[in-house]
Amino acid sequence: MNLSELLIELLLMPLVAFVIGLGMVLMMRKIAARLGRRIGPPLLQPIYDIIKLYGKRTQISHGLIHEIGIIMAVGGYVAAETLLPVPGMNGLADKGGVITLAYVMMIPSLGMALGVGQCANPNGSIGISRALTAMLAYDIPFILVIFGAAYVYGTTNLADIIAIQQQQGVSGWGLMQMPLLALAGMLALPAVMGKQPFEIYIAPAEIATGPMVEMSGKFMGGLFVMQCFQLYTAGVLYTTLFLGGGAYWITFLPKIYAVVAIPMAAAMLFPRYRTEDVIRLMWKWPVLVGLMGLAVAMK
Amino acid sequence: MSKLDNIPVRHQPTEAAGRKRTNPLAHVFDELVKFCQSRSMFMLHYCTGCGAIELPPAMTSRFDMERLGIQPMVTPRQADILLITGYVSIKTLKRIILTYEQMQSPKYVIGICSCTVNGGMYWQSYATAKVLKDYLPVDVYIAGCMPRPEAVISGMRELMSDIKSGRAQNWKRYYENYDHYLGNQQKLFGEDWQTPTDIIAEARHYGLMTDRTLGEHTALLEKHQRPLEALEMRLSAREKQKT
Amino acid sequence: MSKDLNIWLDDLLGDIENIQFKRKSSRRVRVDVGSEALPALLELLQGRASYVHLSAISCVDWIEDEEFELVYHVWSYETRSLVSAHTRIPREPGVYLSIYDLYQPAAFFERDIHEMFGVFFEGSPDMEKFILTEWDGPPPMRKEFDSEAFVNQHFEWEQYHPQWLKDLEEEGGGVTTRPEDIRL
Amino acid sequence: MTPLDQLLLLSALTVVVPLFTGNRRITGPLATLLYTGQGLLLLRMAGLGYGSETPVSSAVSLQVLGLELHWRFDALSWFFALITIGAGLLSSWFASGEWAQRYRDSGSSLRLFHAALALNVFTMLVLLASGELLSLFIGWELVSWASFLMMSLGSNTALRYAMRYVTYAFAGAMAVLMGLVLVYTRTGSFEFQAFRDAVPSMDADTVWLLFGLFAAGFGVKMALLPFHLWQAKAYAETPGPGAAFLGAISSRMGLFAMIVVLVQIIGVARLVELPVPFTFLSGRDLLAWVAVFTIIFPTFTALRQHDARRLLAWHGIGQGGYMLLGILIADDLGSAGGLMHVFNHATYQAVLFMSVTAVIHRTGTSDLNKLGGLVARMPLSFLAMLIGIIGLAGLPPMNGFVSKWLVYRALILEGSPLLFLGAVIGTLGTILSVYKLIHNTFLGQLRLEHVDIEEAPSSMLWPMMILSTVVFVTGYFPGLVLDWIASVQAAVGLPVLAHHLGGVHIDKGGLDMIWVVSVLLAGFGVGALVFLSGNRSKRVHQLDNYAGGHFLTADTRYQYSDNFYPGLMHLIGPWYRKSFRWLEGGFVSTVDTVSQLMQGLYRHTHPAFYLLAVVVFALSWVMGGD
Amino acid sequence: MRPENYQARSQPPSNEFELNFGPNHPGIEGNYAFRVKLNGDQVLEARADAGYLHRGFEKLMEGRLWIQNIALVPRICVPDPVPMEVCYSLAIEEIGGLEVPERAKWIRVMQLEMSRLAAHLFAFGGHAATTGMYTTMFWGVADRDLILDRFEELTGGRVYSIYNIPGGVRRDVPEGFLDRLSSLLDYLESRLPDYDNLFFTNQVFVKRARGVGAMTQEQALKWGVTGPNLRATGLEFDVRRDDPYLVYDQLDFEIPTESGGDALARNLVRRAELKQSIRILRQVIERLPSIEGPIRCPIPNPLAWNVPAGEAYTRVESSKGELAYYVVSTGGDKPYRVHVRGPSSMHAVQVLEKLALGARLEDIAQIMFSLDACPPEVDR
Repeated sequence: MNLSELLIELLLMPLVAFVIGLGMVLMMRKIAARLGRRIGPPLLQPIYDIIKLYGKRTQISHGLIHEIGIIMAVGGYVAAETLLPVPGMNGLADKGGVITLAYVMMIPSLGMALGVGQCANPNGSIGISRALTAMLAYDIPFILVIFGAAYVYGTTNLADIIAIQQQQGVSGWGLMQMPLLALAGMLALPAVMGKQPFEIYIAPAEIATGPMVEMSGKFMGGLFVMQCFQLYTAGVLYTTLFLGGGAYWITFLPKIYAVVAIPMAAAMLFPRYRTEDVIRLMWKWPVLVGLMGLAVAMK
Repeated sequence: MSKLDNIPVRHQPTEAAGRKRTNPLAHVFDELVKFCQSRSMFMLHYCTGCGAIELPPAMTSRFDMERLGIQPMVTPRQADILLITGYVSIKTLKRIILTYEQMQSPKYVIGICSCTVNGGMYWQSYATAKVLKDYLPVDVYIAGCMPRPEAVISGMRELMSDIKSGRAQNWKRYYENYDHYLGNQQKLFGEDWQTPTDIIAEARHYGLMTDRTLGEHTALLEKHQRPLEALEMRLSAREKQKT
Repeated sequence: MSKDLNIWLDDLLGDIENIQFKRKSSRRVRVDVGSEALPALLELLQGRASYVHLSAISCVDWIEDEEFELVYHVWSYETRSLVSAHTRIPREPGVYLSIYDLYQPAAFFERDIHEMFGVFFEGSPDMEKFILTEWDGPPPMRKEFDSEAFVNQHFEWEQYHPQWLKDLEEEGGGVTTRPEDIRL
Repeated sequence: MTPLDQLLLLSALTVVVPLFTGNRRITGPLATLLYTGQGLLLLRMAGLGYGSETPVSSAVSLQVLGLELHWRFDALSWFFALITIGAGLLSSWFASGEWAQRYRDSGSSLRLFHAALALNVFTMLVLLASGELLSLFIGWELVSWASFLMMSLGSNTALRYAMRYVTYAFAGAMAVLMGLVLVYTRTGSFEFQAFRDAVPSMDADTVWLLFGLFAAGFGVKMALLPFHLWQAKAYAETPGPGAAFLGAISSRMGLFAMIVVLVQIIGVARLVELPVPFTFLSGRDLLAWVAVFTIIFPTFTALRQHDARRLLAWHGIGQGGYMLLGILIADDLGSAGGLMHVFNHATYQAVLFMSVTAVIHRTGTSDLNKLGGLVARMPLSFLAMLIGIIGLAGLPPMNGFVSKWLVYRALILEGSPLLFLGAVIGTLGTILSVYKLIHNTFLGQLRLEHVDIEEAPSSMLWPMMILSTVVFVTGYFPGLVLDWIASVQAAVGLPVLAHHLGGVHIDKGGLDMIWVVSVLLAGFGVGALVFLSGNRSKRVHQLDNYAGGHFLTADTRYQYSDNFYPGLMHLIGPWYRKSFRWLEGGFVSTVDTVSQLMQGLYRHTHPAFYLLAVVVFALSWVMGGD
Repeated sequence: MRPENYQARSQPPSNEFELNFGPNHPGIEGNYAFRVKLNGDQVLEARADAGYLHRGFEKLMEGRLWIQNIALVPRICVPDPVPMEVCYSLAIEEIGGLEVPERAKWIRVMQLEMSRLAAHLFAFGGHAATTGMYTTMFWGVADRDLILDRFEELTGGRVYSIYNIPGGVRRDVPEGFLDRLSSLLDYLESRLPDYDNLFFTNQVFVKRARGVGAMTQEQALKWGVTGPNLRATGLEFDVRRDDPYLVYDQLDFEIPTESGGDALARNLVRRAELKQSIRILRQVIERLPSIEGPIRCPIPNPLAWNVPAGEAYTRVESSKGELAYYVVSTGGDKPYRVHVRGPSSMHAVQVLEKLALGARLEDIAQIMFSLDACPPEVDR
């Protein structure tokens, strides 16, 4: 592949991710609405929200780090998307691999944490403290699952992982090869996406929406954009590891939407856990299942 | 208190506010933003009075305001709409003004319930402020005690069409006539009334100053207060001495 | 059962001097007691007759008598009856004893009365302002404070007199007879 | 004289010069200059770092009791010496400006500080240059005493912990000495080569014994679990630049010795063959698990600290585990990761200590509950700390990520999920605690008493900025460091890592940091474009803030700092209290008793002790010179 | 706020920080504030701050006619306005010696219980929302709306009905109303298992709410706790049964209790009371058609009505607890003094402050909502 093609891919991948992510946000809100016996927002609501937020006339900032934080939050995900292969586009999959991806995905959290910290609002800091604790909770099963997948496939290159799975059709999917690890990943997924019952870090009734407390206008818009990427990344990563990735968009899209929809549907039926219960839960079941899965997979 | 007649009712673009935009794309872009603003309204979760009891029904399963893109938001930073749901006691009015100033423009105020117009049934109460629009520019009033969810939603829709057509520009009046509003606030709360938000600096920053922004009341404010300047980053003490 | 207890209560209250005692119904007893004897009475009611629940303390400003009337409503979960103990204290200086040691809910009511009427309760845990923290005027519930005059002095009204209202007035609509003119 | 001799001589000169210049202002710059000279001399041996096989030996050798002591530099020594001299150079630069003035004004002896720093560098160089086991031991002892001297410059607390360290170090030295005796009885020589030749013929018990003795002895200096309790507080209380130096490199001497003995001589392959009785583990696994617990426990202890320096010092212990873990994997990726982490850790740990010291210099405290919001006043120190914590947490684009990536990748290739998990838990814990560090110092509400403070002086900023640049550049182009690592691997006898400027290329998922960092920076650029597409923002005062619709006032403390991770502590707090504390308590009381005894002994004699050591060494140097 | 508040003063060099719950905060019910000092997530000090809804009702009532005040009183507690009207009317009836017709009493009971249903649905919907369970809130508020429809049919007003007047009620029950009410009750009853599954037996919620804001019965009695909150500590007390008014002594209903005294127990008591209210309403629906007669006793021209001198202390059981009015008349056309004793004046101030002490940040909102405190009752 020559450089210009690669550059085009690198430009396209975040854009595609953003558009798909918008759809996921819409789907999430629709699911919540249907469960609450409501109609829910119109089709283009996520993009209305984002444009409106960026179109605000006055916006307050608490300082340079507040701004840089948001830039890091969005930019980190933009970079992460180029490491995630999608049908027809491998991007930088062979340059970093899944470990790098897992760590690049922490950059937005760090950026947001810095930005929120600058706001000098304890509500935000508490939110970040909870978010980081939750990250500690869910990243352990998540990393375990990544380890298992990388070990079983014998590579950390996501493009290779997809190729290996697709050689054997559906029976070659990670889901079939290592069902326990896939289950552990699915258990950790709601926490990765930060949805109930694992969303104590934004708990409005306790800390008035935590990290978002001082975010206005384009700052808030940045977080909305980040949410699109977050859902997309979680969905695509899971699909890539366990559902055979996608050769064609037509099969790939249903898969990633389904992966995101399952935790969403469950999320609206639960209140939030306390922070320590999040850790307890995450360190118990997904880790246990994941370790069992590893034991089976590594034999 | 200066009479309301002195204040333009609808917004008339001033020189500072109405920058001429020659680029036709910019016009399209402005229209797009206006459209999105009308279709995505975040309202502040602040139950200032008893009218707030009709908001949950309007938001939840039966009337579902999310259909219209209206969502509750928690902090003033994120919100576009400030709903004044009923009477405002003086203690609450201070918080409402604080909250309004913390909101980001374009922002809209909806006075729900009759009490916001003229004190309502608490007209003889020593503890409630009577005419809300003396203190804040109100975009839409929704009458009733309390208005039904349908009325709330129809009021919202009216605001939506006002935003779409660009008529809902009352937030600019607050910057442009800050002296007038501040005067009314000072009359009620005392002359040393001050909020943490520096409205004058903000008006200057965004080019919303008019000759009515500053006046005797703001002079009083500047005399009493040291405006809260942002903590800008600085590398050495020399810059400090410069400022 | 509760009947017996009520009789017993009647006896008990009858024994104490200086109080007037009136049974209004099977569950309501009114007691009038001097201000110096009230704490003792409440202590007796709580300790001997299980009146453990202080329902409310009401204050009435009898401006013509230059007195505040304090009414302590206490309820017994056992006898299922409510004793309202009335006492009067002089309006000036308006100081009385707190019964917080007997009834913890008194703290709220006493604080409230202090705020609204300016009666100071000695021994109450917290006499700071609560509801009227941003109010500089006199205690508003006193009869001499005229809320309407205060409002007319401090607020202006939105002038709202549209044509339809004027038409209605011309037709003689609305309430034209003033209430005081048609007293029965 | 060989370059090595010149280097050592200059280094010794650096010790002596501050003794003469004393408390004058010139001391610091002069020492810095001398370190620069040392660095230049080291660069004369740069061939070692780029694949030259022949070690540079010293012209000096000593005959003691019929044993020949000699010194030489190979790639491993050169690599460590580079870090040592670099850390010494920047620490002394850092300590030469306003800091020195303040230090002197507070009644402390600048002369002693610079002498101690130089002595540390010198003894470390001697240790690194050791050519056989006996000189290794002598170097080892000298380093111990030198770092003790440095630690004892601090407060009384530091002295107490330094005493504890001395106790440990003494026990460790005893263990090493026993190991030496054992080796000598078996081989009749202290030469590395003789030892290496003898290892295959030794029975498992002997190797076990040697392994245990050396690992425990050197583990003390590295603060491996369970010998870690002295380090954090002792380092934390050392005067700022000294802490930066010690934190950066001092405890890595233990790793150096361990590499020499366990990897270079005994060989990891031999360790794998040593079974731990009644378990599935081998000797190597045992040590690897010790390394993993050394990662986890100190990291989570750091999480509970509310003093910035102690927090960092605890992390210093934890990071040592990654190095050992990487080296024990002993394949090309893992050992490269471990070795590279030595360099990386030294760079970011020094930055972090310097940044904290700058904050202390301006505010007078490192108590995380008494700081906050300093980014508006000390933005460059903030930047330094930010780069440092990203490195420490091991996130891209800083260099800490590369070394950790190598370790992780090796663990995946090897198939050790539990070690991998332990390493990841450590990383996550690090992220938590470094955020607390930067949040409580630089973010949040600026306290009233700090409104008028200024940025750190340029003498402090320069070293911080240089180190930050190193942290970033070696993260962007890890090949720069990997070149040296490859030479070290070749010298030590490990498989050599095939690498390029951007990282490593493996068929099954490599790493190219140039691409990753570039795309990350491009992502930030896109993020910035997206951000700038909104209308411009206006800065507001920190009191213009959401407080539930309430007015914030200046006398309200609106900063979340203490007990930063309560949710986590509700869960793991009891563990600290019960098992961990109990273990620690038991250990500490034993050690304290011993150190009380030793303190009684040394209180009268410890100045004499190091003098004695120095004199003995100097004499032997002079005598051997002819 | 005064400028001096923004000038530099000393800042406490401590590990504590302050957090304001409210007035603009979703963790607080209505316009009320709660200021807490915390270390980590532990509450060290909690202070209630009221007055945001203060309108001076008691002062206003002294300046208005007896009958005008009927329109004023329901505003004192927005989520549960009917008991206010009834209690005030009862007081006037007692002072004026009015004999309320039997039918009016039954209608009032019906209205009170409908209001209780609506208030409870709102209360635990709100509590669910504080724990992030928005679905329950959506359902609860939507189902409450159906009750409001019936109110609208009966009284003409959705929230404030202003339907009770001294001496009875304003108008009779519309035709077919009871059938529609009955089918509404059927619907609500069919929804209860859904609520149980979604919320009351949801293990995540149970885990969150158990042990939160727990008080013993002794504490509850000492602090003046009433209503469902008192019953959640195990004391079987209800004004409706133990100090009966209207026709509650002719009705058959139970008083549910729980022993935990915590947020969970308080919610379960409310959940059980839904069932009891439905039961009472069914009895009313059964009995009401058979009770003939007027719906109010004749009163003089309300615009010039001098209620005889006297005083009365009337109590009713509102959905929040014991609600009482102390009304004094000197024989004029306006009350001389009206004192409102709202149940929340205890719950939202002292009890909340005490329960919050030592609690965790996560639980403050839960404690407030589980006490079902209604700030306007405090502020009046």
